[in-house]
Amino acid sequence: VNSIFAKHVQTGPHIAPEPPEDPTKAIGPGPSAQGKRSTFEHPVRKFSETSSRSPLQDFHSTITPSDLHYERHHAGVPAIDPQKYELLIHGMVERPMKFTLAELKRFPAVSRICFLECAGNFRGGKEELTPQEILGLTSQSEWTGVMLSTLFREVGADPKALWFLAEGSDAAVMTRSVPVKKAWDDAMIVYAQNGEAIRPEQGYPVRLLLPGWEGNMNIKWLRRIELSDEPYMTREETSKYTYPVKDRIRMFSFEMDARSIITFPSYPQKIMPGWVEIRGIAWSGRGKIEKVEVSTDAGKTWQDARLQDPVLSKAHTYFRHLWQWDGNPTEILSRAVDETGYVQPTLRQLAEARGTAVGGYHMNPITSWQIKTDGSTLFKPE
Amino acid sequence: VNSIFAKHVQTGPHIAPEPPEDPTKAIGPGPSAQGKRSTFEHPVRKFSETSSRSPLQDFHSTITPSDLHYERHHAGVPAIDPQKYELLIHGMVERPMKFTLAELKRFPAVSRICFLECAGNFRGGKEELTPQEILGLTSQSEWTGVMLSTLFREVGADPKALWFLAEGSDAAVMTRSVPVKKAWDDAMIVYAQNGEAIRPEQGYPVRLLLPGWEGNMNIKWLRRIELSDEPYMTREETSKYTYPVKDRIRMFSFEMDARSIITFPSYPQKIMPGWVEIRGIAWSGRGKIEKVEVSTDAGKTWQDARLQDPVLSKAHTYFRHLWQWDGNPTEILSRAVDETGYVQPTLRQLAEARGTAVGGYHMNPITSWQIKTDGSTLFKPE
Amino acid sequence: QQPVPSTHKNETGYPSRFGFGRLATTAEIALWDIDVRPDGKGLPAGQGDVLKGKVIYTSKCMACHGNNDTDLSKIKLPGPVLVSDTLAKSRPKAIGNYWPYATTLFDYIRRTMPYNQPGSLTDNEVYSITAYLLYANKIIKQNQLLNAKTLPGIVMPAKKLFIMDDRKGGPEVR
Amino acid sequence: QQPVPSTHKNETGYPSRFGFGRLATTAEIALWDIDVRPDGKGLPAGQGDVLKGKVIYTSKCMACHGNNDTDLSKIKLPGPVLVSDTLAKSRPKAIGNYWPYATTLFDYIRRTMPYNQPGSLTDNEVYSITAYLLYANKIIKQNQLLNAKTLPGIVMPAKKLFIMDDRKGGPEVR
Ligand code: HEC
Ligand code: HEC
Ligand SMILES: [Ca+2]
Ligand SMILES: [Ca+2]
Ligand SMILES: [Ca+2]
Ligand SMILES: [Ca+2]
Ligand SMILES: [Ca+2]
Ligand SMILES: [Ca+2]
Ligand SMILES: [Co+2]
Ligand SMILES: [Co+2]
Repeated sequence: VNSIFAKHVQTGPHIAPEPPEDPTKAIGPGPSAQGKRSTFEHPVRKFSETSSRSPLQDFHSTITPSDLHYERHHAGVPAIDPQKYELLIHGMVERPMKFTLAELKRFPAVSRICFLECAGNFRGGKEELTPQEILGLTSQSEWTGVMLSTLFREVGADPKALWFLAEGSDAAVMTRSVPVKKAWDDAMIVYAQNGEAIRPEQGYPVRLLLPGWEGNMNIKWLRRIELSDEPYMTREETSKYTYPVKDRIRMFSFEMDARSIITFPSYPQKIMPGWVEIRGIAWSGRGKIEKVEVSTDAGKTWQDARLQDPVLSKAHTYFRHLWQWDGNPTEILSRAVDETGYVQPTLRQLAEARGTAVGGYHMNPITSWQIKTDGSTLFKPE
Repeated sequence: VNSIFAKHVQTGPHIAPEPPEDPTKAIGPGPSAQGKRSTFEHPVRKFSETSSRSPLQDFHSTITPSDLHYERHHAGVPAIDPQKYELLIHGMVERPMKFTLAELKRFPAVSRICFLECAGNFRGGKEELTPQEILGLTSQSEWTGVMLSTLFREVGADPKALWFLAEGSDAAVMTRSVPVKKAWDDAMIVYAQNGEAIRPEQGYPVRLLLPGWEGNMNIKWLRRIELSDEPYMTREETSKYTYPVKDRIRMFSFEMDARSIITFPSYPQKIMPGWVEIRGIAWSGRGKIEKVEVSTDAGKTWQDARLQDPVLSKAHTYFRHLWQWDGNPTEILSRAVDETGYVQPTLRQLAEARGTAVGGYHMNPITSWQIKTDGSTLFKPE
Repeated sequence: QQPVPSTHKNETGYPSRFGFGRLATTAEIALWDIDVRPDGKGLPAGQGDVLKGKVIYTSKCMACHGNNDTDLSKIKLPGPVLVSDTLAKSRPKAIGNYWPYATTLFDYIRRTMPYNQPGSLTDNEVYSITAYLLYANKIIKQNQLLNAKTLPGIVMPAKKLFIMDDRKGGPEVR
Repeated sequence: QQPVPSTHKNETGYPSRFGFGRLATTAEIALWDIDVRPDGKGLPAGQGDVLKGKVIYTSKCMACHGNNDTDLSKIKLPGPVLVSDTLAKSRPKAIGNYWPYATTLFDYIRRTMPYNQPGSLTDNEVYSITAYLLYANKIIKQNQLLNAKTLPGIVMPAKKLFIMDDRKGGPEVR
């Protein structure tokens, strides 16, 4: 681990006790109330004061261990007593209502595996970057809760309501405006993550889940929903999460565009000549990944990667592609295609479409890794 | 938590710091390297000296958090240095070979969500039992590794080999005989669980995964596989994991028969009159769950429950059934039907088929909960 | 992307009401209903002016956000620059050149600033600070009073730049 | 359930060999290849007898497993009863009435007993303890020597009870 972060690692010192020469000759410790990682394994988020990134290069499949889920907070993680928690739904409704956590759990429940991703996810600029550093502001969980549509029926949502405001109970009192249509489509009020209570960093005890939509809108520590006939133009949807498109500023980009990243091989890993399985993840906020193409000759030719079943809508999809490396330097790339027919663009295509001031949010360019003669891998900044 | 176990809980004292009256008025702690559960949540395994049970009643979906995966050890959890780890494959092969962990990871990888279950899973006998106590020796993970068939091709498995011995490197040097056919079907050598390295209690760094087959055969801390023309008749497959069927003892029951359990409402939960969503899990070692039927009138009539998508083969499948409780005492039951047409039997059916000495292993009877007038729930022992 | 009314049919097989939860009281709603919309809905009574705002800003905000005299080439502020079209060398997305609605400023400051004491300002203080920041960004005159009537009428310079995303998926890269 | 030979075609699209891993040496295999099959394959050289076995059993095993005189109604043993058809009140699944193969006894004791010192016994000690336990369970005579030749020939009383599971899924409950 990077030493600047290792200082803060909460799992204790990384000195593993020397295991016995022959483990068959020594009885080990028995069962316990909660398991712990092997002392040889130290997956960690890389964190700053406002966010932390999932170690994508350490993952072998698509469910992110809850304690490694990426974070983006605007005023830290609030402590909320689940016994005192209430969700208020009001505004353009027949009956403004409050629901306790226990009441939310009584409604019919639904589980869904989907990704979350910060709309600002993407960092480049130098060669020595890991997948975690480039694209670590995305993670995936199995979420459980109640469909927002169920609650909207319970309060008698006014058919003339077009938007709703979702508000958190953190010290940022985070707010975003969401089209009501998303509630009838697939929005959820979730209280469980990977089978158990949502983790504090992901919104304990209750968050909004908008499958496929930018992370910031999935309001954590949700305390209030107000139905409205127009959007609220909150700071996050005007001053933030908007971006230049030619001579204009585009706002309300909800869906996360299809993208992918190769997580193996990646910096600072090294490969050997012979068979190499190229591995990575692809996802789209608009539905299922249709295919992932991989190029091992710097983009000249592309082959379809194998997708890991089941391929789920709005979900990280693991891809793998077998490649025989001849030992010559090259570049490897992946590009995602989603079920709407959208093909992950190059940075150049994005710049052509949006202008030279391109950047900031909703950037999903194809990323490329350079393979050196000695098998070492470096990110290729554009 | 039960006080006898609370003593051993490794997550520290259960005294949550009093959260602020209004969390919007106090900045919280920032991002971190690894997250922790809310101080208000304490899911724990119930453990004895040889096993621990997953808290099924606490789960809202089907991926078991890795630190709550059930355990069954015969000589504790060995400490194994992943750098020194090697897997030996020999016997009826062209080339006896050894593979390091790094080498195993170079082979094409596959991920699969499936359950594990101890063949001895089922405990009854009194009314005050939780789902964890009755059936907690099962859990589910997303596993990643290499298909055993890939390794069998690498070593040149002899087509005349009918069985293989799998051996662990714990102090029990645990061994089981497995038909080679399972290797060509779907057996895997796995090194990852829920995205990250397998937990020590589940076999770190490498275990055998035999989807749908009894837990004990999925040898943990796997160090050796020997291909053979006949089974080894190890202690676990003769003295253990065998059971009386009329005047005989049945051995080599590999598949876990289809079963289900209602986890809500269950002891010691209480319900209120009105709408109640009955929830639970169903699974079969022989393939997909075809349907789950729920009865709310002590077995007189049955309705199909809703199954949570995606329904995966040999996987815990969440079911939910909406019920309007009128406040009268009754019994609620669930029964699983798998894709082979097998219908989860009653204890009586099992006893009729197998004789009165029935018990021990591979017991999958329908379980029933009594709902009392005050809404309290008690297990119904047969 | 422009939302359309949804006359949603209940095709879930669920009852339309479960009877869980309870009616919220007017007082409970008022306590939490702090949002302000561009049309002024949600703005409280009270008012503020530029000069009062400058005093409050200097004591409660400047330490983190600087002022016109802050030399950004020398120090790194804990918060974003709020008066951008002056000394700022780069062109940060700030109130004067990027914020499309003045009501957003009131809403945001009231709900979460000052960062270290969120929710501590009175409504009049928020009106005054908003007035000062709009003035410092050359959007209003020094003598303009801000209240529930005047604030929604202010047209921000960046307003005309904003467009709704109208992409719908499909092959086009835009 | 009776396994059949599998002439498996490679339909994965993978090459049949990747070239990862290395050949294992004979010494490496010998070190780990400790299993014993019912036909005696895997049994080591050496031998043992009942009397030596009784001595070792008394010092290394009895504390956890008891003997014929252990009154199970008074104490709870740390390990299962190994001589079952005597004082045991219940009918535990034990060597005399439940184990189908004598080789399993040798294999199991050698790999993991005594519980607190797994893998510490010599092959001759294991032969002797196995002899003693078979004798104590009235399966062999006191003067029977055990070695790689004689052990596989012993027919256990429970052998005839065992059947392979032949269920194949489908509606039948068996
Ligand atoms: C202790 C430091 C601190 C103090 C004091 C402080 N702020 Fe902030 N302010 C911040 C930080 C940090 C942010 C960025 C928060 C985020 O992005 O979530 C911020 C953001 C803002 C923004 C949004 C800027 C943008 O471009 O999006 C405004 C407006 C603002 N503050 C106004 C104020 C006002 C008015 C005060 C005083 C009443 C104040 N702040 C006091 C630290 C501070
Ligand atoms: C410190 C306690 C202890 C000692 C000493 C000990 N055992 Fe055990 N033995 C056990 C336990 C506990 C088990 C059950 C292990 C399991 O189920 O995984 C066991 C299981 C067995 C079994 C299998 C019994 C069955 O019914 O499946 C045999 C055979 C056995 N031991 C033989 C021996 C012999 C021979 C020795 C001495 C050389 C010995 N044991 C010493 C604790 C002990
Ligand atoms: Ca975000
Ligand atoms: Ca088991
Ligand atoms: Ca409002
Ligand atoms: Ca209006
Ligand atoms: Ca052998
Ligand atoms: Ca033979
Ligand atoms: Co570390
Ligand atoms: Co507890």
